[in-house]
Amino acid sequence: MADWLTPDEWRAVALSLRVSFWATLVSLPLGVMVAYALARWDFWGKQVLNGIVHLPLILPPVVTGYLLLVTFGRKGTVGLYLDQWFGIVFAFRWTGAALAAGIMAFPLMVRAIRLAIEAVDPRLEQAAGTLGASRPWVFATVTLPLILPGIIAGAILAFAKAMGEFGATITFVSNIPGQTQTMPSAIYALLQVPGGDAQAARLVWIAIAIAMSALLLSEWVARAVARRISGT
Amino acid sequence: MADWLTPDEWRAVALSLRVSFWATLVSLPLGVMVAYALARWDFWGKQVLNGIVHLPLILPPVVTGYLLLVTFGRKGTVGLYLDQWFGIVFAFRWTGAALAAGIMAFPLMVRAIRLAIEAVDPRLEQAAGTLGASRPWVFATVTLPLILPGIIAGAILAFAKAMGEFGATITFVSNIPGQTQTMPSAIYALLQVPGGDAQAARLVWIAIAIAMSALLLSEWVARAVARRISGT
Amino acid sequence: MTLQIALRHRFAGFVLDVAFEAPAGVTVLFGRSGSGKTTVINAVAGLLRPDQGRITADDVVLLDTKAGTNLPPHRRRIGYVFQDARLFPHLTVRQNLLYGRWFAPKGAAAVELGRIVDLLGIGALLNRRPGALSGGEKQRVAIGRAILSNPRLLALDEPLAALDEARKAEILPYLERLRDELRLPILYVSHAISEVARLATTVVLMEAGRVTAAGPTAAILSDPVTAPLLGLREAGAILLATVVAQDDDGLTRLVCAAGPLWLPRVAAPVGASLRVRILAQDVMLATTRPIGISALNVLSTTVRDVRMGDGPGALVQLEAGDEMLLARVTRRSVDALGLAAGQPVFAVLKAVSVAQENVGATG
Amino acid sequence: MTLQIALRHRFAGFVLDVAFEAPAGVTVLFGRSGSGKTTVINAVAGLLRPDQGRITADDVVLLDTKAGTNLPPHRRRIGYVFQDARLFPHLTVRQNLLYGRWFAPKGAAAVELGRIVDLLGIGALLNRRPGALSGGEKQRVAIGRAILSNPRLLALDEPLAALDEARKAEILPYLERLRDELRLPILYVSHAISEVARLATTVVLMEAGRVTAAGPTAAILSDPVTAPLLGLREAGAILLATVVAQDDDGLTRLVCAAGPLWLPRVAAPVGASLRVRILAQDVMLATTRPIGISALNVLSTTVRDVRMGDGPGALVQLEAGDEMLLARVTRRSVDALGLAAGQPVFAVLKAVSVAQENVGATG
Amino acid sequence: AASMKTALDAVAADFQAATGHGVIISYGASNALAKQIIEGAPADIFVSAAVNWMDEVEKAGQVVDGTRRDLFGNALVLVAHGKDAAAVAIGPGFDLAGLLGDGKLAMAMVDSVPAGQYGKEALESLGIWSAVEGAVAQSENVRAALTLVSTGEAPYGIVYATDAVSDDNVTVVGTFPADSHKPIVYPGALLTGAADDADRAFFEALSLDAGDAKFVEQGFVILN
Ligand SMILES: Nc1ncnc2c1ncn2[C@@H]1O[C@H](COP(=O)(O)OP(=O)(O)OP(=O)(O)O)[C@@H](O)[C@H]1O
Ligand SMILES: Nc1ncnc2c1ncn2[C@@H]1O[C@H](COP(=O)(O)OP(=O)(O)OP(=O)(O)O)[C@@H](O)[C@H]1O
Ligand SMILES: [Mg+2]
Ligand SMILES: [Mg+2]
Repeated sequence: MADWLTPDEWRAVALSLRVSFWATLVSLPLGVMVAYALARWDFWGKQVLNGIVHLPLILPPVVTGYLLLVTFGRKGTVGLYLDQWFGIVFAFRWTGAALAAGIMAFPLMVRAIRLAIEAVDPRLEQAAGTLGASRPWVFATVTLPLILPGIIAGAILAFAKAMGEFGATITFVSNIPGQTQTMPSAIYALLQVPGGDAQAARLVWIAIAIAMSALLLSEWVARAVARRISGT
Repeated sequence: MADWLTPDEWRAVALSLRVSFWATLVSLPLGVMVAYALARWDFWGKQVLNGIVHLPLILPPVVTGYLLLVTFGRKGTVGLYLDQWFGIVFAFRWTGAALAAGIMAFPLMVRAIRLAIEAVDPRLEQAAGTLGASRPWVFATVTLPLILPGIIAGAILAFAKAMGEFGATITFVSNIPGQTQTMPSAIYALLQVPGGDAQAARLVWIAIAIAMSALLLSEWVARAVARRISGT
Repeated sequence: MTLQIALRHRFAGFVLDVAFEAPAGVTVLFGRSGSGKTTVINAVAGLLRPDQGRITADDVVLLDTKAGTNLPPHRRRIGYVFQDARLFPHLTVRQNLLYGRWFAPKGAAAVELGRIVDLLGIGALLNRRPGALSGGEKQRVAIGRAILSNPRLLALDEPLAALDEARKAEILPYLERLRDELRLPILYVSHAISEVARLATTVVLMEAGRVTAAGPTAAILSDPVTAPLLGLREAGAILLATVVAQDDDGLTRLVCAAGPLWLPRVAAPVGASLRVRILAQDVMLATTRPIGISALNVLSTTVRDVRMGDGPGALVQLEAGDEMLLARVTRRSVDALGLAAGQPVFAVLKAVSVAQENVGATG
Repeated sequence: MTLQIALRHRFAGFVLDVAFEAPAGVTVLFGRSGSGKTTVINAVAGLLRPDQGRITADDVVLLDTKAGTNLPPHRRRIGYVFQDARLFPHLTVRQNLLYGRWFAPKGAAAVELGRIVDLLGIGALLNRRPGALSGGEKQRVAIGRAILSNPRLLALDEPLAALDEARKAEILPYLERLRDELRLPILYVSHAISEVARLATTVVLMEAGRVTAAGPTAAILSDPVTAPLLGLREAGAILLATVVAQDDDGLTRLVCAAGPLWLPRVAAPVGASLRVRILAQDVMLATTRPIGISALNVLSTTVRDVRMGDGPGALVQLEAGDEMLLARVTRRSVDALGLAAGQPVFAVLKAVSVAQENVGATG
Repeated sequence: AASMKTALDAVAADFQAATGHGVIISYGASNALAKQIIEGAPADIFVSAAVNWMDEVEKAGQVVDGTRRDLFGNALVLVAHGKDAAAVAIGPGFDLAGLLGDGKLAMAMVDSVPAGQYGKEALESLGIWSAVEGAVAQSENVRAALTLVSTGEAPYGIVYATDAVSDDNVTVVGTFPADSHKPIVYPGALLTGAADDADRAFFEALSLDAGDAKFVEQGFVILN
C-alpha cells in the first residue's frame, strides 16, 4: 500500500480516520443529550437550540469555517481563552479538523438520534419508573438501549460526513499535510494540479472503501441490535 | 428589502429557495421508496444501494460535482441521452443546481425516513393486511401516516442542506447569476473579495432566517402530527 | 364453510403440530396459556408462515406449503381481533371501524356501522383516537373493526377478556347472530368456558402445541373424559329444549327429553329450539321426588355411568330419553344414595342456576 | 398501611371524581369498561397528575395538588402490573423480572426469583425476549416483575384476564399469601367477581368515574342493594367457618354459625379460620329438611328479608346466628313456599358448589 | 494558490534534499489562506495568487517589512475543448460570442477569483465583455473552469497558461495580450511569525534558478 500512496497521502488517510473517529466519538454524548432535550423537554429557547444545531447544515461550509476561525482560532473569542486557561488549541491542529467535522456532522447525528427517541414508547419508560428507576436510570436502562439503532445511525452519518467534510475544515484549519490535510483536502489539492486527477481518484476510492466498511459494520450492528429487541 | 440587496443577491435568494424547494420535493418520493426498501426489504445489492446513497456524504463535494458533471453534463453518459431523447438539460441550469442539491441531501433524507420506517410497529401493518389492505394500501394508509414525522424531518434536513449546498453545485453548474448562482455561491463570491464580509454576512443572515422559518414550520407540523397520533 | 387446518411449526422450544376441521359455526380453541392458540390463528390469517401446513376454506386453498401456495393476508379476508387490540393510532375510532370497508368487496352483505357502535357502546368515542381509550374500549373497537370489514371468517383471540360481564352479556348474543344470520364462520380463542359452551359449535382442546380433543361442543362438554380438561366446575351437558310458553311471572317454560324445564325469561318465541347448558355442579340428585323445595325443575332420569374422581367428587352421567345430563356430587353422596348404573334418580335443578349465557340459539 | 385517595380529573368527555380509602389488604376496583379504574391506578402510581387530588399512604403524602406535592413514580414504589404488559423488549424475561431489584431498597424483605418463576410457570421462558411470548406469558412475566420489585404497594390492573382457569387457580392463593404474609397492600382491578370475592378485603364499585359503593367485601357482596351491581349471578354472602376435620373421602368438615359445612378438601389445617363465599344462586331453600338427596349441607336459617327483583327472580336474605346468607330463587318459589321474614327455612347447598376459588384465608 | 502545487512541491523536495529542512505547504484559496494568517495561522511564508489578499495580510501587519516581492507571473489564455481546435486571433473586438454560439464561456468567478477578475478585465479592454457576459459560467476556481472545458460542457474557457499545459482534452487557441489586463503576479512574503534562517532560505530558494526552472516548466513567468 505504501507503494502506491505517497507519504502525504498516506498521512491524509490516517488523519481523516483519526479526525472522523474522534469527531464522532466526542460529539456522540453531546448529540444524545441535545437530541433528548429536543425530543422530550419543553424549555425556553428550545427552537433557538434547534436552530443552532441545524446551522452548519444551512450555512455554506466556508462560512462555518470562518465562524470557527474567528471563534476557536488562536485569536478567536473562545480560542483565546481556551488557549490561555486550558492550553487547548484547535487552530491548525488535527483537533481543529475534528472540531470542524464534528460540528458539520452534528445536525445529522442529532436528527437521527432524536427521531429514535421520539419513537420510544413512553409507556415503557413509565413502567421503568414504577419499578423504582429514577429519570437518569430510566434513560440508561430503557431509553438508551431502545434508541441504540438510532445512535448507530447517527454515528455512521456523522462519521461519513466527517470523512467527506472539506469546506469548513480547510477554511478553519487550512490544509497542512500531516496535520490538517484530511483526505478531502488532499483530493482538493490534487484536483488543482494539472494531471492530479488519477491520484485524486485513488484517494476517492480509498475514502469510499473506508466509508463503506464503516457503513457495513454499522448496518450489521444495527441489525443485531434490532434482532435482539424484536426478540428472535 | 430590494433596497439593501443588489438585484443579483436578490436573484440568488429567490434561486436558492426555488432550488431547495424542488430538490426537496422531487427527491422526497424517491427518498421514501429507497428508505422503505432499505428498511424493509432484503435484496441482492442492498448494501450497494445503501453505499451509493451515502456516497455524496462521504465524497468531498467537489468530487460529487465532478461526477455529476461527467454523468449529467451535456456530454455526460446520462446527460447526453436525457438531452437527445427528452430534451432535459441540467448543465448550467437551475435544474442542475437542484439536482446537485437533491443528491447531496439525499443521504440525510433517506436516513431520517428509514429510521421512522424502522420504528413502525409491523403488527399494525399486519392488522391492516387482515382488514383487506394490500401491500401498497397498507403503505399508503398505515405506514405513510405513521412515518410522517420522519418524512418531515427528512424533508427539513434536505431543505436545509440544499440551502447550504455549495461545492457540488458550483462544480456541476458553475455560477451564473440569475441561473445557477445560489446564495452559497453568492456568499462564496463575496468572501473572495477583501471587504466583502459585510455583504456576505447579510446574505448569511437571510439564509439563516429562511432556514429557521422552514425549521419552525416543520417542528410545528411534526408536533401537530405527533399529537394526532398520540391521540390527545 | 368448512375450514381444514393442518399445521406444523417450530419455534425455539415450542412445537406446534395440529390438524383439525372447523365446520360452519363457531370453533373455539381452548387451552392453557402458551398452548399455541394464537399461533394457529396467526397461521390461518396468514401472518405466520408455518414450516409445513395446509389450510383450506371449502375449496379455497389459503395455504399449502407443499404446493407453494400462500394467499397473502389481505386476500384471505379474515376479520382478526387480536389479543392486543392493534388499533391504528393515527386514525379516529370511526376511521378505525371503517378501515376495512375500503377494501371489502362491493355489494357484500354489509353490517351497519350504527348497529355495531350501539352494540359495543362506543358511540361516544367515535371521534377519539385509540391512544385515549381504556383497555376495554380498545378491545371493543377492535371487535367492531373486524366485524365491519365484512370478512369471510372471523378470528377472535380472547375478544372479551378485558370486558365486564354486562358488556359480555350484550356482545355474546350478537356474535351468535353473526354466526347464525350471516352464517359467518368464527374461530374463537377463549379461556372462559361459559363463552365456549354458549357459542361453540365445535371445541378444539389444545395442550402444548397439540390438539388433545376436538369435536362437537355437546360431546366434548358432556364427555366425562374431556370435561375435566375444561375445568371440573365447568363440566356440564347441553340439552336441546323447545320453548313451550312464556309465563307471566317472568319464567319461560320449555320442554326437553327429560321433562318440563322452567328457566328465567328466555328471549325466544314459542316453538324456538334452544341449547341449554346445564352445569354438572348445578344438578342435585334425589332418590325420591323432593317436595317443599325452592327448585322448580325436577327431571326424571336414569343413571348411566358413575365415574369417581381422584378427589372427593364423582361425575354421574344421566340419561333422559336420548339426551345426556351430567351431575357432579361427592363420593359420599354416591355411597349414601347408592347410585349405580341403571338406577332411576331425580335430577333437581334451580331455574336461576341456568345463566343467560348458558342458553343459546341452536347453531 | 392505609391508602387515602381523593381525585378529580377531567378528560374530554369523561370526569373522574372519586374519594375512597383502601385499608390494609386487597382493595378491588370493580366497574364497567371505561368507568375510570385504570385512571385511578395511574394517579396512584404517579403516571397521571390529576387536576386535583390528594393521595396518602399512611403518613407518606404521594400527591397533594394543593400543597404542590407530587412524588415521582420511582419514589412511590408501587409495583404496577399494567393492563397491557409493557415488558421491556430489549431485556430477556429474566432481566425483566429482575429489573426492579436494582432499585429496591437494600435489605427489604425480598421475594425469591425462583419461587415466583415456578409459581408463574415461566421457567422455560427466562432467556427469551418478550417479543416471542404469548399473551398470557407476557402477563405472567409482568406480574412477576411487579412483585419482584419489592414494592410498598401492588397495583394490579386485570392481571389475570388473559390467563386460563388453572393458572389463575395457582396465582390467586399466592396473591393471598402476599397480602397476608408480606402484608402487602394491593389495589386490584378485576371484572371477575370470583377474584373479587376471594381476594378483596375492600370493594370499591365504580361507575362512570364515580364511586357508587365502597366497603368491606362481605358487606358489599351480601347486601341485596349492591349485589346486583356486581352481576346477579355473582351475588352471594361470605361465611366465616372453622376447619373441624379432614375426612378420609376427600371432604373437609367445617363449622359455621349456621351449622356444619362439608366442602371438597380445603388445604388448611384443623382450626384454621376461613372465608367461604356462598353464591346466592347455589342455595336452594326447603321448608322441611330434605332427605335422600345428594346435597350434603343443610343449614337451619331464618328468613330475614325477601327482595323481589324486576324479573322472575328474588333475593332472599337469611340469618344464621350473626351471619348472613343470600339465596336467589324464583318469585314463583317464594310464593309456593310462602317465604316471609321470620320464617325458618333450610338452606340446601351442594358441597361441590363451593369452588376452590371461593374459599380463601381470612385476611 | 493551489495552482502552484506541482512546482512548489518539487522545489520543496529539492530544498529538503539539499538542506535537510522539511517544508510543509498548505494549498488553498488565497482568500482563505489570507484570513487564516490574519487569524494567527502558524505560517512562515505566504504566496498569494492575488495582489489584494497579500495587501490584506500586509495591512494586518503580518508581513516582514521589505520581504514582499512579486515572484511569478502568468498569462491568460483562451482554451477550447478538443485536441485540435482552430487557433483564434485574440484582439480588440474579436468575435468570441460568435465562437461560443449558444455554448458557455467557462471562467473563474469574475468578481472575486483572481483568474476571473483578470479575464473580465481583458474582455472589457478588448470591448467584448458585454457581448459574452450572459454566456459566462463562473467557476469556483480556474481548475474547475478548465474542467468544464475539458469535459466539453463549455466549448471555451479562459484560464491561466499554467493550467492549460497538461490537459489533453483542451487546446490553447489563443493568448490574451499582456496589456489587456493588469499584470498577473504572484506576490510572496515572509511573515512575521517566521523567524529562522530556514524560512529565509526557502523563500530564497523559490527564486533561485533551480526553483525557477520548475516554475517555468509549469508555464509560469519569472518576475524577479
Ligand atoms: N416468535 C416466537 N418465538 C419463539 N417462541 C414463540 C414465538 N411466538 C410464540 N412463541 C411460543 O409459542 C407458544 C405458543 O404461543 P401462543 O401465542 O400461540 O400461545 P397462546 O395459546 O395464544 O397463549 P395465551 O393464551 O397465553 O395467549 C408459547 O410458548 C410462546 O412462548
Ligand atoms: N388520555 C385520555 N384522554 C381522554 N379520555 C381518556 C383518556 N384516558 C382515558 N380516557 C377515558 O376515561 C375513561 C376511563 O378510562 P379508564 O382507562 O380509567 O377505564 P377503565 O375503568 O380502566 O376501563 P377498562 O376496564 O376498559 O380498562 C374512559 O372512558 C376513557 O375513554
Ligand atoms: Mg394468545
Ligand atoms: Mg383499564
